[in-house]
Amino acid sequence: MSRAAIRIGPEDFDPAAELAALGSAGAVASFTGHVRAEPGLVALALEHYPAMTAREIARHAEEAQARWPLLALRIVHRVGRLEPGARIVFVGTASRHRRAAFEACEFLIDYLKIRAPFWKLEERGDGNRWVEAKESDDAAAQRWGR
Amino acid sequence: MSRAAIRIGPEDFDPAAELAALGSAGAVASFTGHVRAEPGLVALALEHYPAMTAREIARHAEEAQARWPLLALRIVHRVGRLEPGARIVFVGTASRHRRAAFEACEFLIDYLKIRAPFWKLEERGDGNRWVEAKESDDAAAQRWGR
Amino acid sequence: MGRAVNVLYFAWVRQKTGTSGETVEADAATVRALAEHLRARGGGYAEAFADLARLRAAVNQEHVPFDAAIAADDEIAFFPPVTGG
Amino acid sequence: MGRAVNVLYFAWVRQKTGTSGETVEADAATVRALAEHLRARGGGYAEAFADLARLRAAVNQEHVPFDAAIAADDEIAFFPPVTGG
Repeated sequence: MSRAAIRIGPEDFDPAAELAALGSAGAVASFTGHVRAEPGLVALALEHYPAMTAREIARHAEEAQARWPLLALRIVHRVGRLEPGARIVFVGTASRHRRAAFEACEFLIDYLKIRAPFWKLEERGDGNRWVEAKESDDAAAQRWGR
Repeated sequence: MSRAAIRIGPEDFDPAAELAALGSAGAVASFTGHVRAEPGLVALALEHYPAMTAREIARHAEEAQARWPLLALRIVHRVGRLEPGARIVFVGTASRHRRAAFEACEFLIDYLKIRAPFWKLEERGDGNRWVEAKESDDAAAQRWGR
Repeated sequence: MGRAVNVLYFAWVRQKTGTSGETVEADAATVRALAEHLRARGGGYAEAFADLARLRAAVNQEHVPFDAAIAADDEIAFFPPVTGG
Repeated sequence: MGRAVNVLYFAWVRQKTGTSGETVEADAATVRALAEHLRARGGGYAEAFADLARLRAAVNQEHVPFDAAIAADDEIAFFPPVTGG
């Protein structure tokens, strides 16, 4: 079993430190997500179901380790109020082979961005609005045969 | 046209600085490659055809920008003598959408790892040996419809 | 006699019920029955549970259909479809 | 009169010819004819160009087949199949 590190919380993170912690064994793929700037968007407030995110993310990390020959993986996801441009998520994977690193990284970020128990409240100049689930996300999730 | 930065040379690079230069507009995918440790491998000496790598990499960067809606891309590739564990290549892409960032990143690293005019000399305890081209790489390159 | 379960609410469901969680004693054998019990309280609860098609549920941190059975001490969560991070 | 072209060698081709590049005057209209001209020099050149199936060529930084035409002042490179970075 490879090394896996998972952190969910309001704290910001340092992508450089995350990358460095993935080692230098061959192929390191990473994804860093930021809150997108959109007209009128003041901030995004992320709420989650902590016991469920912890459990589900750990399970998806295990699944990634079972499906791909990973040497390390790191997941960081922020919650709370985040302004446009703020880092929100990091997924990093290390493998001896680049395809495995990329696929595992995409699998994990697809899960986090689509199925993980997070809810987003958009804070706008004219009020707040809960973001609704998108149809298009289902297609992305189905890519992984779940 | 999005911002593209390309550097080919013997100098090491800082993945953190590369990541930071990709901005914070949404989705940042990256790949960092290291020289893999293998039994008996002392170092890898990378030789390239500078005028051709410059031209081909620039052309592939333009193709990536034409195929995917990128906001920025950065390519760094080292040449010269590199020991196991050393960073050898970085590809980073930024887009508003994660799928575009991932696909462009994989497209570029596949090109660099398979078709770019680099040659590798393995320095081993028992002598030096030029690495031969691999069949399996062709399948990966064909993924991109070239 | 009812059974005591731990109920959690997220996102706009939490906003409508006015609480993030509570212990509920209810004679409910399924998630749906529990939701109907909560709706019958009226007020914000009636609003939160007005249309179950807009809600999702989990029992002990696993997504379940509304027909899922519940037992004493279960942790039952109601929330809108997740939007991901 | 021959035409002067700039010839580059990479990897083990460079090791066998003993030089990374040179200007060559040769009455060669194609890459193949140039390769045969170089092979005829004997020594390391004969070794480098012994089996053209093991070599690849580029004219002015573009991959070409050995039948490609060459013109004066072209940059012609000979190398093993690329192995990538």
